[in-house]
Order: sequence, then C-alpha cells, then structure tokens
Amino acid sequence: MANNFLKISRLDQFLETLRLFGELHAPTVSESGVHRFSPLEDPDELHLDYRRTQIPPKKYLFPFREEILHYGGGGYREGHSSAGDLVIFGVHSCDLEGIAYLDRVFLADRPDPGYAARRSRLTLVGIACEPDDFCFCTAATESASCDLFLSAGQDGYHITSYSARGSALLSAADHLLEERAAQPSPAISGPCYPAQDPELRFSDHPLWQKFASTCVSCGACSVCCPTCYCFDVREYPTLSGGGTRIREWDNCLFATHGEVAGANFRPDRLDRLRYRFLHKYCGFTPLQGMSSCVGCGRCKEFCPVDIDLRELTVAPEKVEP
Amino acid sequence: MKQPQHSPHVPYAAHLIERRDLSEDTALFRIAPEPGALAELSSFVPGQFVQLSVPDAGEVPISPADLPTPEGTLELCVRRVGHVTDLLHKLQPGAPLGVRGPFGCGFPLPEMAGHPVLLLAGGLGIAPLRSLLMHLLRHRDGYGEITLMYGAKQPKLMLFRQELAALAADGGMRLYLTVDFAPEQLDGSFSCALGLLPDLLKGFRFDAADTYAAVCGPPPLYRCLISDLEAGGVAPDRILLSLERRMRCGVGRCCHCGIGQKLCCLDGPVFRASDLKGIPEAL
Amino acid sequence: MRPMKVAITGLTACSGCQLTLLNCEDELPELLGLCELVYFPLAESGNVLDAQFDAAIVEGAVSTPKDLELLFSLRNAARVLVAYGTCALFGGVAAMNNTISCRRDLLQTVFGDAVQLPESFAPAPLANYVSVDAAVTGCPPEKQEIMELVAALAAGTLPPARCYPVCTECRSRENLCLLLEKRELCLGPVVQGGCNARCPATGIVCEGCRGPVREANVAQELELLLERGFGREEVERRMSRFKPGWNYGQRR
Amino acid sequence: MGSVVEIAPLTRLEGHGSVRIYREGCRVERVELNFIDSPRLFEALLIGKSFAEVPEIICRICALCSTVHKVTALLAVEDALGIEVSEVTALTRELMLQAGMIQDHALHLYCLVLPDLLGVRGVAELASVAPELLKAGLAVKKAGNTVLETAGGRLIHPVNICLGGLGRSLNKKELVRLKDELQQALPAAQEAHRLFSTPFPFPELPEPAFLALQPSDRPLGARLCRMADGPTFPLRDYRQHVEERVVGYSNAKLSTVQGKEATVGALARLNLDPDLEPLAAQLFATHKRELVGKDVRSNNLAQAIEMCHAIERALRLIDRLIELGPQRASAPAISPRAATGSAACEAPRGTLIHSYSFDAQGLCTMADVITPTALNQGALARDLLALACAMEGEETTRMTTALERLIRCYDPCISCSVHLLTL
Ligand SMILES: Cc1cc2nc3c(=O)[nH]c(=O)nc-3n(C[C@H](O)[C@H](O)[C@H](O)COP(=O)(O)OP(=O)(O)OC[C@H]3O[C@@H](n4cnc5c(N)ncnc54)[C@H](O)[C@@H]3O)c2cc1C
Ligand code: SF4
Ligand code: SF4
Ligand code: SF4
Repeated sequence: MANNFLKISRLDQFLETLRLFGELHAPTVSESGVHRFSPLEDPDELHLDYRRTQIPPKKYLFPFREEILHYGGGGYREGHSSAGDLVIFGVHSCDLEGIAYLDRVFLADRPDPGYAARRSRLTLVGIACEPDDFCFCTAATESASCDLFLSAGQDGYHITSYSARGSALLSAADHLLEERAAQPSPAISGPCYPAQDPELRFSDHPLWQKFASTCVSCGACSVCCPTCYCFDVREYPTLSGGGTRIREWDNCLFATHGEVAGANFRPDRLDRLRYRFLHKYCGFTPLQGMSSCVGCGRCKEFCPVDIDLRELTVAPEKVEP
Repeated sequence: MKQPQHSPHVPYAAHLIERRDLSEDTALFRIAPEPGALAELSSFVPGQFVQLSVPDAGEVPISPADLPTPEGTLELCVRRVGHVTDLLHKLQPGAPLGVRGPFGCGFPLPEMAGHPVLLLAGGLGIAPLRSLLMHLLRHRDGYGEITLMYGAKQPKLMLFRQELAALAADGGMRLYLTVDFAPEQLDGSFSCALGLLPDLLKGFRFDAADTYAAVCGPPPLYRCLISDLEAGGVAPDRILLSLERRMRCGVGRCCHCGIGQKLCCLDGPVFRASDLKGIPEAL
Repeated sequence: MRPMKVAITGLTACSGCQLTLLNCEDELPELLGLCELVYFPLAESGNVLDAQFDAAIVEGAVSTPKDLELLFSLRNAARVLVAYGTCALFGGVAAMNNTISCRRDLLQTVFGDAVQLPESFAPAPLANYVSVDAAVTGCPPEKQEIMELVAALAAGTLPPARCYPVCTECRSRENLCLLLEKRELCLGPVVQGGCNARCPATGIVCEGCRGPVREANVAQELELLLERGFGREEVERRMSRFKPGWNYGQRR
Repeated sequence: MGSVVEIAPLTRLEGHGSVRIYREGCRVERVELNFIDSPRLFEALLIGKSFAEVPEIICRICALCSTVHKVTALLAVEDALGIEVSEVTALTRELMLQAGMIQDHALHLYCLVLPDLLGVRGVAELASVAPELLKAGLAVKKAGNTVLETAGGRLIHPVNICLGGLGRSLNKKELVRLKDELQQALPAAQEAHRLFSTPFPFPELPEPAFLALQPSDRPLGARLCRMADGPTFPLRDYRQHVEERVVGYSNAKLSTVQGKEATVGALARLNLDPDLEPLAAQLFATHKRELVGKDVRSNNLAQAIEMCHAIERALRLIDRLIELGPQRASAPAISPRAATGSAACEAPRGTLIHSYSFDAQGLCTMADVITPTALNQGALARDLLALACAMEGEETTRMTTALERLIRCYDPCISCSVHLLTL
C-alpha cells in the first residue's frame, strides 16, 4: 500500500473515517490558548500547525492521577480502567518516540495492566512537523512508532502505514486517497539526544551549581516530558470503609523522591538534578545505556528558569555566563 | 478474589495471624496470604523482599525474616517508623493485609554453596539476614562455617536474642553479639561484647579468601564494614549487601530506588560490593 | 465500630474551614455516621467540652486569651489534634501584618482609643502553643482533603501528604502558565499543591493560600518576580498574605 | 438577689457569641449580647494594601458571606477607580449573589433552624430524625453551591471574579448543567415555606424598622438605602445616616440608622417593594399577612420565599448568559488614582456596605465595612430584652431556648460583624 496520498481538501473526510476506529483526539487550543490534545468535536478546532502541546500524549496512557486499586471486603482489586477505543491524530514523531519509550517501560516483563489495556485500544496517527527553537532535533523526522504517519507533501499528505491497524485504516479510507509517488521519506527518528556518559553527572561543570540554586522544583519539566514516568503511590481510606490506592506523576526533583524513614538518599537539589540527568540521558536498568530524550523541547520551553540539562554537555565557552 | 493472570500491582489478600513484640518499636508479624499467592511466594530466595499492604495506609517493602512455610505463611519483622508501619503496629490478629512478591534479587545461594558464610547484622538488619540464616541452617551441610555477628544499640534492642542463643547452642553456627552500650547490668544468660560491630569483626580470625560475607544494617555501617572486610581479604564480589531505598512499585517502574543506573528493586536489594564500586551515592 | 468522638471548632478565623465540612452535602450523612460530634458549636447545640476526644479539628489562628484557653483544653482532651486550614497552620490572613505592625496599633486603628481595647495578640499558628498531630492546609481547604482526613482518622491513621507545588498540578491540567506567558505575579512554584491549581485554572494567579511547599526555592521565586518588574514590597505583601515571615533568602 | 443566666457559646450560628440575662428575682433587668469572636481587624490590615488585593483579602472576613463581600468590595473599588465591567461580568457576579442567597438560606433554614422545629440538637440528629427533609434541604443548598463553585472557581472565597472582569467566563455546557441543577432544586425550594411558617412558641415582639437597598430589581446597582417610614438616602452618604457605637462588653459595635435600630435581611427586603420572580411572588401573596409589618419571627419564612426567588432569578440570569455566549477575558488595564468608592449589596442577612479610599499609588488609606449583623445588632438586643421581659417568671431553660431561637431568626453572622470600623 505504498504511494498513498491524501489531498488536504479531503482531510475532514479522512478524520471522519478515523472516528470509525475510536474517539478522535487531536491537537487543539484551549480557552486560555494552550495547545493540547483533546477530543476533536469539530474539525474547525484542529490546530495542525502546533509546535508542541503542553502535555504530551502520555496522558492518555498514563494519566496524571489514577486510581489503580480499590480496597474493600478484605481484598484489593484493580481500579477500573474504562478505556474505550481512541484515535489520536496529528502526533509529532518525537511524541511517538516518547510513547515507544514508555512502551518499553510499561509493557516489558509483567506489563502494567492499566497501561497495557489503554495502549491496546490506542491508534496513533503521526504527522510531520517543523522544528522550532526549542526543539532539540535538527530536522523533521518520521517515526515508525505509530499506525499511520502523514508526511507533508504539496497540497496534502503522503501516508505510510506502520502496522496492521494502520493498513486497516487505509483500506477504510481508500476512497479518499490517490496514488502519488512518495517523496524520499525523511530519516526515521529515535531518541534524539544521544546517551551520555554517566560520569558526567559528577563533572565540576559550573552549571550544576547554577541549576541547583535556580531550579524551583516546580515539576514542569517532568510533568511535560513525554518520557518521564516516575510515580508516587498513596492510599486513602474512604468514608464508607475501604480505600483507594492512587498513582500520581512524581518528579525526581522533589525533596521526597529519595526519602526513606530517617534518611534521604538525595538530600540536595543538586543530587536530584544529577539523578534526573542520569535517568534521562543514561538510563536505568533495564534500559541502561539508552537516552530517553526525544527532543520535543518541552522541558526547555516550560521551565520557568530556563534550565536545560543538555547544556552540561555543550562546550563551556558556548554557555552563557 | 481470583484473577486469571495476577496483575503485578494487585496484592494477594492476607491476614495477620500473630504478632510478637521484639522491642519497643519492632515486632514480628506472622501473616497468612491467600493460597493463590503460594506459587509466587514459594520461589522466595532469602534477601528478596515483598510489598506488604496495610489497608488504609499503603504499601511498604519488607524483607521476610524467615523462609515462607509450605503453606505460605510469612514472618515479617517490622519497625514502626512512619505512616504505614504505624498502622501495621496497631493491628490485631485477624486483620486483613495484602502481599505481593517476592521481588528483586536475593542472595546468590548456589554460588555460596560450600563456602563459609559470615553474616554481619546491625540493628534491624537482622531481619533480612535471619531468613538467610534460617536457610543456611536448614541446609547446614551445604555450606561451610556459619558465623553471625550482630550488633545492637543496647541489650533491650537486641532482637531474637533467646532464639539466636538457642540456635548457637545447637552448634550449627557461631554467634557473636555486641551492644554499643549497656545501661543495665547484663544478665548472665547470654554473653555479649560491649562495642561496635566493626570492633567485633577486627578481632575475628576466619578464612577470608573462601568466605562470603552478607551485610545488612544502617547505611553508615556499610562503608566501615566493607573496607574492613576487603582489608581482611574478602573479595569484593563476595561481600553481599542488602540495601534499602524508597520504593513504590517494586517492579522497576516508579523510579525512586535508583542506585547509580541500577534499580534497587530489580537489581537488588542484595548487591555485591564490587557492583557498587564507583557509585558514590550507593552507600 | 464505635463512632469517633470529635470536636470541631474555630479560633480566630472566618469559619470557612468548618463550612467546607458542612458543604460536603453528599458525604455528610456518611461522615456523621463515623463521628460523634461532641463539640461543634457552628452546627450543634448542647456541646460538651469536658470530654475525651478522639480528634479535635481546629480552625483558625491563636490571637486572644480565649483562643488559647480553648486550644489548651482541646489539646488536653484530644488524642489527635488537627490544625485545620491555613490560619491554624501558618497564621493566615489575620497574621499577614505580624512582621510589619504591632497588634496594639491595629487594634487602635479599628477601635479608636475610646474604650478599653479587647485583649488580643499577634495571631499565631497552633503549633506555636501546642503540639499538632496532623494538618490540612488551604484557605479554605479542599473538600476532599477534609473527607480524607476524617476517613483516615476513623481508620486509625492519617492521610498521606502530597508534597508538590501548585505548578505541578497546574501544568498537568494544561493551564496557561500565568507567570511565564502573562508575566503575572503567580506564587505557584513555592506554594503547596493539592488544590488542583484551582486559581490558575480559572486564569487567576495562585495567591498562595496553601502556604509554602517543602523546600520552596523562595529566593529564586523572588528573583523571577523582580525580573518581571514587580516591586520587592509588592511581592512581600503578596507572599505574606497567608503566612507572615517568609525567609526570602531560602533556596532549599 | 440579682442573678445572671448565661447562654455561652451561642450555637448553630456563625461565629462565637454569648448572651447574659441579668435578673433581680424573677424580674429581667438587662440583657447583654456579646459577640466574642476574636477581633479580625480587617480595616486595619487593609491599610497599605493595593486596590487589587483588597477584594481578595476582605472576602476572608467571613466564609459564609465571602461571595457577597468579594462582590461588594469589587464594586466599591471599581466605584473608586471608575472601572466599568461587561454585561457578562455583571451577570456572572449577580448569578453568584443569587447562588449565595440560595445556599446561605438553605444552610440556615435546614441545618440551623430546622433542629429547633423538630426539637433536636443539630444536623447530626436531624440526619436520623428527618433524613428525607435534611436531604431535600441539602440538595437545595448544593444547587447553590454548585453554581458558586462553577462560576466562582471555588465555593468559599471565590477566585474567578476579579477587578474589572472574570478569570474566565462560563461556557455553554457549564451553564446548561447549572440550569439543570437549579431546576431540580426548585420544587423543594418552592415547598420550603410550609415548614418555616410554623408559628413560634413565644410572644410578639416590637415592630421592626426595616432597611433595604433600592432599587430592588438591580442587585448590583443599588444606589439608595431606604428605611420604612423614613427618608431614603443615597448610599454614598451612608456615614451621615449610620451611627456606630462601641459597647464595652462586645467585640462588635451597635449601629443605629437615623437614630433607629434598623432591621435588615429577608423580611426587610420583602417589606420594601420587593421585585419577586413569579413563583416567589405567588408565595409572597399567600403569606402576605404573616410577613408585612410583622416582627422578626417571620424572617425565616421570608428566607424560604427568597430562596425560591433566588433560584428563579438565577435561572433567568443563566438564560441571558447563554444568549450572550462566552466572552474572551481581557482584563482592562487599571490605573490607580487617589479616590474613595462605596458600594452596597443585599447579602443573605441584609444590607452590606463597603467603602475604601486609595492614595495616588492605589494603596488603601481607609477601609470601612458595615455588615448586616452589625446593623441588626441593635434590634436584636432590643428584641432579646423584650422577649426576656415577656417571659419573666418562666422556667430558665424555656427562656434561654426561646432567646436562642430568637437569635437564630436574625441569622446573625458574628465573624462578619466582629471586625469593627474606624469611627
Ligand atoms: C528491600 C527493603 C526491605 C526492607 N525490609 C524491612 C524489614 O524487614 N523490616 C523493616 O522494618 N523495614 C524494612 N524496610 C524498610 C521499610 O520499608 C520502611 O521502614 C517503610 O517503608 C517505612 O514506611 P512508613 O510508611 O511506615 O514510613 P514513612 O516514613 O511514613 O514512609 C513514607 C513512605 O516512604 C517510603 N519509605 C520510607 N522509609 C523507607 C525505607 N527505609 N525504605 C523504603 N521505603 C521507605 C515508604 O514507601 C513509605 O510509604 C525495607 C526496605 C526495603 C527497601
Ligand atoms: S521545570 Fe525547571 S524549575 Fe521546574 S523542576 Fe524542572 S528544572 Fe526545576
Ligand atoms: S500559572 Fe502559576 S501555578 Fe501554573 S505553572 Fe505557571 S507559575 Fe505555576
Ligand atoms: S491556586 Fe493557590 S491560591 Fe488558589 S487555591 Fe490553590 S493554593 Fe490557593
């Protein structure tokens, strides 16, 4: 099924076809002007020229706060993950790679049930993008970690299928497509910022101190990161007896992150920034040696004090005083 | 409730059978998990941990203090230090609990077979080591000489003191006890040195080259004991340490328990001293 | 299960915290099943103070001898004493001028010197006078937090704390960042979350009603705000609205 | 032999108060009403704060009335700085006032007064004695709360209303949902008058001198204070007409209006040409004889009728908001100037007046808040004495119970009243 081309004028009809495969979500702008993925009720709300959404599509697979367990009647049972079929349209390749990374974490050995259930009902339709100043990647790339990918061509999109579901989508939309010779497709992306030497975290780079004193531990960097997935778990009893165990996004820059009764293994913000560096760019078991930075540029854009840990690896003369 | 494929984060139901106070803030809890848990629990290797759920409070990692019985009964020795352990200590027999696991890597038993084993426990560190000790004693012939050195702050904080004395009297192991200080006159029933664990180790002669050392205790103790053991001739890859970190999931996802690039819940909690070289934040 | 004996009352405060409890219409019947409200003057008659309480839930700051007397008797009678709301925890609005003016002047401004001034001293958090076992923050606290508290007390424990700033929830809700994008005086980075970033979600800056988050980087927040053109005085005035005496040099 | 009976603390009302009855034998000499809430000193705390902060701080004077305090403060500051607001903003604010009226009356009637009617201690017992009634009442209260929470962003100390505008305007979905909620609450509110028209087991009281704002059909645009049988005066001159006096035993002040002890609140409003919505107007017509010119014992009935009115009115406001559609929020640039501004609103408990002065930098130099409870306090003291005298010789507990019930008729809000003002 090569050489599939969708004319821009048929995009609305194509979106209607996508709805057959699940609730359609796509990039839109909120009342206050924030780009986000949300249910697409009206094609007019679609904002395909977005740079990045504030929260990556990880929110669909791994919600900010989730009731993972309920306790009652002497036992724990799985919280309801009432996932329906979902189609997310218009995802950039960095975010697709972000999901691919999360898949490695949550679908590996002993898959996480909530994540797995939602993932299996998720259809991803990627789209080509244009990097801006915040992006860490240098060129537009295509990702294979999706069902369909739309790369921009003249007055429309070349569509490539990367999965069986993708092919099913294409057949359903067959009447909207036409043959047009595919352009040489751009490089397939992967983690964008290369894996780093773990020893770098103990370098005497002056930026370490600067970061440690300016970071306000607001949490934005990891909340907005497509590959941050640390979580906290807390249990709350309910008035009617029984209780709920929730799982909520956590951030390694919070004081509590490494704390145990009577000690903190990462007592200073500096220790915690090092931990972040190590996890992001060097990887933990079992993804050791793998950088998880897909280059979406969110941490750089949303950090109130402009911390960009990657500056640590740039030659010092390039770093502003 | 049975589930076809047990989810990694749903605890098996369990209940408290019995609790026995060991000191002011530490007690031994015997818990009985539902039969469904047995298949997983029977794979337990000393040094591994379980995630114990106390309904209404939450979940904490605990290293069982003994091997599970054939019925799956677990013995957990838990100190009351905070949110979850507080509520646990208030529970009466019969109270519902939950348990998942075992998780992590325990002691490398096949490799230790045939060798002398030196167990060094500081304070509550006796809890995880006790399950190792029980294993060794139950398979007495499979190992060389077994020595337990156990240090506590003061005599009343020394856990399992009668029991350990009895085991030593049976002749299966050598037992050396020490306390940091002794406010009251020690009774004659057990002999106990006065001083720190490293002091006890200094005066001890053993076949260092052949020995495996298993160490568990509060973080500051490790640094001291490792260098003493290494200086004494124990190979770093035979110095086994059981480490403690904040843990939320136990299955390598919540990312609180990183030690260098390793995760305490997957790669540990038992590590070899040689693995931890070059990881400054490990100890 | 025997219902808990509970005292709920207020010292120097607006009753908002207690009202938040009464506003839990849906949960109220269940809640009343768990508690025996032995002392709750806002909603009950026939209150008894010389009882033993399982828990005393106290709103408000301490600013008069009467406050103090009530607080002491509750402390003596209660197994668990809960500082309920920002005033009880940090002093709250009543204490906002503690570091800049003396109580007597304030009293005189209001009462004139016509009559004998009421006895009143600088409003202070409960913990300045008694030991406090648990805390719920907020001006007012969130409904769900008080429900969590009561449920946990009934279960013999306390609710586990959230330890992140308002920004974390704010970003997760996909709000527009008012500090970055609109250069407004938002206190989100240094203020304890748990309110689901109520204010920024409606487009209004966080005014800091939940008090400082742990390890607040106060010095950096101050710098951020000064950079955005706010005056030092204005920033200090805003920050002390719910808690006087921030350490403006604090970074960790 | 003189004796003193004390009712302390007064319960089922907002704040801390007590009553002392001084008797000589069985003759009642004097009744003292003490509002003993800790002084909050808001007028002093506000000095030096910027104009934008004033409404955010002053709403903390009282949780129950935080919405109406915030709205009144916004109006007063806007009056001082000459700020105009859009229709959507004004409608949203009024919607919140009506919602405040609904939830406040419902709370007072069902949680605080109903126990008196059924002879129980409070809500807890109510839950077992009359669970259905309590539930119905709580449902009305909840409808008001939902509106407040949705429109205000928070139930107590609303955040969404701010100087010159709104944080965000409600979208259609939200408005439709609120409409639903209110419509569901309407039947119960319509029935409430039956419960609260029960006659009181104690004698008649002096006839009140009612005071309310005019015109009554524009809750945000009141410019006049009208006193029954007295002249009407412009709000901005209120200081010449309202007189306040410190009494040694209480932390709140007694006020008189044109030399009389005024009565404000639901009953006063119904007595001064109310502009009622249809269903409420019917109810009013049915009960006219129990309301017009009657003493404060009828106040709870008046509240029940107003509750119905407020729901109807809120529904109308919502319809208009839906018609207008959401408004893109763009807060006007506000430049400070030296000025004084005043505003007043009808709070659930009666007329509430705020007045502020600012210097050229926009920092507050004077703050003055006159609350309904402060206005009512003189009349309340008078009625307490009258009732105590009328019940001379009765058993003490009967008398104290009656006095407490009388106080609840006024629905006083002590938190608000104990802030006091500059003389
Ligand atoms: C592998 C392993 C084995 C352990 N074995 C035992 C044992 O046999 N006996 C025993 O008494 N304790 C043991 N601990 C420590 C025990 O898990 C903590 O004491 C317990 O988690 C404290 O929880 P809390 O809620 O009571 O305390 P809090 O201080 O209220 O703890 C809050 C949270 O922090 C985390 N936390 C706090 N302290 C620790 C800690 N030391 N380690 C990990 N997480 C922590 C917990 O997840 C807890 O929910 C072990 C820890 C680990 C990692
Ligand atoms: S976004 Fe910036 S300031 Fe906030 S936690 Fe991350 S690094 Fe720190
Ligand atoms: S608006 Fe305020 S609370 Fe929200 S992210 Fe920005 S600074 Fe933080
Ligand atoms: S956003 Fe800030 S001011 Fe608003 S409720 Fe939360 S903590 Fe309070």
